[in-house]
Amino acid sequence: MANYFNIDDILAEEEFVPVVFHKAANGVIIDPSSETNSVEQGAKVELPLWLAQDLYLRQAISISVPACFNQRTILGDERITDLNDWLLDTHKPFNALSSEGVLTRLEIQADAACVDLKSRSPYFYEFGCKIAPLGSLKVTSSRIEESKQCRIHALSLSLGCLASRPSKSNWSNKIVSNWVGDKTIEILLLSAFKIRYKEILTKAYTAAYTTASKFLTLLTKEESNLYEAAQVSMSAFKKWRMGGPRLQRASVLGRKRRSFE
Amino acid sequence: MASGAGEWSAEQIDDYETLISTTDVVLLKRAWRNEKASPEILPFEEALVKRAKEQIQLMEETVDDFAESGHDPLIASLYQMDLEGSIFAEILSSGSAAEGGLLILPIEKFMFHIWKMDTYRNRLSIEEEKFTERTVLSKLPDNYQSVLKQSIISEEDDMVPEPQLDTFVVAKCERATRPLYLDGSRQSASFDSRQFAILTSNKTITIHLAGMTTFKWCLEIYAFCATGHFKRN
Amino acid sequence: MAGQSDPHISLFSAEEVEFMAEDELIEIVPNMRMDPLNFICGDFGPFLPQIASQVPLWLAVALKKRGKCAIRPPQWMSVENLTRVLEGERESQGAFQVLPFHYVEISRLLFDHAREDIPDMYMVRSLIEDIRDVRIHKVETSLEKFSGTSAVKIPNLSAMEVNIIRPFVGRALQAFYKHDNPEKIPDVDRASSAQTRAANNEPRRQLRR
Amino acid sequence: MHGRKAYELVKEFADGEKGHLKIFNLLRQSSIHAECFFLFIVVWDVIIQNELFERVIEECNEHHNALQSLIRKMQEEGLEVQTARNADHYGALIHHLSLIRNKRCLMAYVYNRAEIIRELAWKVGLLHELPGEIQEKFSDSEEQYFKDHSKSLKSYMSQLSLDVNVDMVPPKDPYIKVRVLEDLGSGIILSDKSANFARHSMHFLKRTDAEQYIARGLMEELTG
Repeated sequence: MANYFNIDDILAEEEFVPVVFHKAANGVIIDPSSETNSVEQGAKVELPLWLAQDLYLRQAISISVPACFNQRTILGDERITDLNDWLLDTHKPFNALSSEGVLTRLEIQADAACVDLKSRSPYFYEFGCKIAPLGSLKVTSSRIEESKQCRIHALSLSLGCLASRPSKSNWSNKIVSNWVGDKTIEILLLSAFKIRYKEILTKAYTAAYTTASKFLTLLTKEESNLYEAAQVSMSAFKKWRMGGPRLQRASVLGRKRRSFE
Repeated sequence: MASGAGEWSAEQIDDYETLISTTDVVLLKRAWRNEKASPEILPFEEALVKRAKEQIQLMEETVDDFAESGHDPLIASLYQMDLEGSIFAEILSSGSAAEGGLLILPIEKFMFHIWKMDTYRNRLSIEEEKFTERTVLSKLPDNYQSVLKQSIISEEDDMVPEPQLDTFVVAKCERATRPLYLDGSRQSASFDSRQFAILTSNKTITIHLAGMTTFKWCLEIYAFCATGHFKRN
Repeated sequence: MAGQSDPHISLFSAEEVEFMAEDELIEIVPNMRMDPLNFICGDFGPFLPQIASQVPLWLAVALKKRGKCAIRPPQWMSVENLTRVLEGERESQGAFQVLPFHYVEISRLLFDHAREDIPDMYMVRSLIEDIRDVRIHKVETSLEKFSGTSAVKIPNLSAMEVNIIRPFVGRALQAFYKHDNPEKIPDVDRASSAQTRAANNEPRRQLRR
Repeated sequence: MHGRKAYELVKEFADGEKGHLKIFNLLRQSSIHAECFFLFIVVWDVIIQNELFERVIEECNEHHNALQSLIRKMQEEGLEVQTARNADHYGALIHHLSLIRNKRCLMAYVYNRAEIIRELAWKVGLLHELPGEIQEKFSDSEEQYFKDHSKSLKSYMSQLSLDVNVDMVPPKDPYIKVRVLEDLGSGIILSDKSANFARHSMHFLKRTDAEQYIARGLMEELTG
């Protein structure tokens, strides 16, 4: 895992996803509505992505689109109730949608720059990127057959049973999950980013901090990183232009001195 | 318009670059810039650093002589400045700048990765291993104590962070290239020495190693669409 | 994006950019006699009174500070040339005028240390500041056109300008790269990028599959 | 919910950093020395969550126990543990995944703190003792790590035969003007001069000599 130690990656995987259990599970307390230490088949629960992801790949649950990817408000247009319907409105097969068909309409939604994505999810893009591919996976119903075919990497008796997870390539065409549509989230992420990117750029280089600060509270983690990247290099340049001492006290040592002076 | 200020022709700049790149200090600074701008650890320019170190030592002796012999203080201080500039360049390029360890950080950051490749197993990584061992791993259940695998059923070393090479860098070609096929594109592009590009770094590294580019500043920015498939984690 | 948690890592500080600029050669007119200097970074001199000589900027500034020379401002730093450059910058939205790669740093060092050697110093300084502001604003405008799916070309950027935008551009491209989905998202910026290319007189390169 | 404590631990770390990013960013550019300020704050504020940390470790063992007892139950029922996919299997799976998640959070927490410690060692450990206030934020093994790391850095530096006292900012004129901020008296002998460094006195010193006093806040550089 390339990002094993990455704090943001870890936090992004703590975002919750609505799931339905297709299998019962014993000895776990993850269903608040259950009175026993177990989850029933058919139970509807919210799970953190790190758990949902793996259970989904093992076909123990199905996943629905998390609320934060509700398209309507993200694109700043209350009239759009469902991006999927809206896209289909163009009466064209999905793959044949022309650029004008989808994107011009998306780009009109300039208000998207003012949507508070952060409160939806501070890791909106990262979360979206992680969850989007799950939607396009095709899951077969003949799961039992398949897991027999899978190699079992039983390195110890106590853990070996957990190792078998069907590889994606084995899955055939039948969709089990109630996923909204293959590329909806991807389109949404890119559209939102395109619109908001320009706003970030303008605010970072030109706006005074006071006008920008309100805007900043609407930004997701990645967006504010982007803002800071621009801001930091610009203010560094301005500072250099002003001149001043090049050598300074190492502040790690400085704080204390100041406190008793 | 551009021709109005045209005393800086491409050829002149190139000639000038060649002229100025003859000294080791310039080469050192270039090595430093490249190292810092590249997401990957570039080959250590050992011969260059060694040569520069020798020159610096000689110069240090000269400067000391000046001080002792009561030489013209003006000349002494000028040599001192040359020396300090060179030392700074040397420190930067030998990857050990005090500067936030910025240059040493990539090495440490991707230590596990490197270690896995069995290239630079050094003391620092042993320390780090001991540290995580002491604080976390030894306290976990048996099957979960590996520093490389999340648990013993992991098929591969799934805890090893890898440097993210799939990122963008600003690059400049040192001389014109033959047409290059970028990112599996069927169409090719060639670069001349005045063109600069932002490329995904794995491609840039390839070009770099082929001796055609140096990571450098850019006068012109090309942003090439990164084609190829986006790798999801 | 993940894995790029430190946006600063590829950033050079302004002081470092200045350090690089100090290697640029500049002409001085010494007022004293001095033997050649055989530096690690090259050989300079001999220095004779009133005889112009090329030295690196750092050496020029050091000699100037000690009252040993006058610095000859480079040709491009004339009011005439800078006025023309400024006009050019204002006229063409897409293109950048040709200026020395380190013009920002060189001019600052000279303003700090050799003001009396620059004819019309105040005029020159305000021209350069205007040019710099116009250019930086133009960089921003061209970045706005970015969509990650087309080639954006900003010719003749200077070292300091590149350094200012580098962290942002790198991250933004990374994000576009990540979210871009070539099969499903057609290139809506095709029109605008074609314009950019035309403006730069550059044959179109289709780099995408 | 499973893994929640581990999440809190990582969040602690992230917030400590994030809360001060502004200050860090502003200062970072002013000089490289100023980065210490950032490090200082992070270490200062992120008091090691010993209790939370231990709690997550405990949880790991609880998950492991639960996992083992579910597997034992399957074995007692005569099921083929490798292939059976009953409710006990999925329960065990969830415990396994939770354990792995906890491990990742713990490792990331420690790893990222180690990075700060390494930077501290690099910035400060080579030249000075760490202030006690910072040191007491370390756990025992972090303190050990800091010491080990400073030591190997020093030996690394000496292998490269580099003087770690040289400046971190690109050099300018070898001489700079300074003002003394605290009475240093005449006990200090610099490489080319000795003088009475009384408080508020001004001197023209070699930059390399002055640097360490500036870094320690005993002198300040004067410009213009």
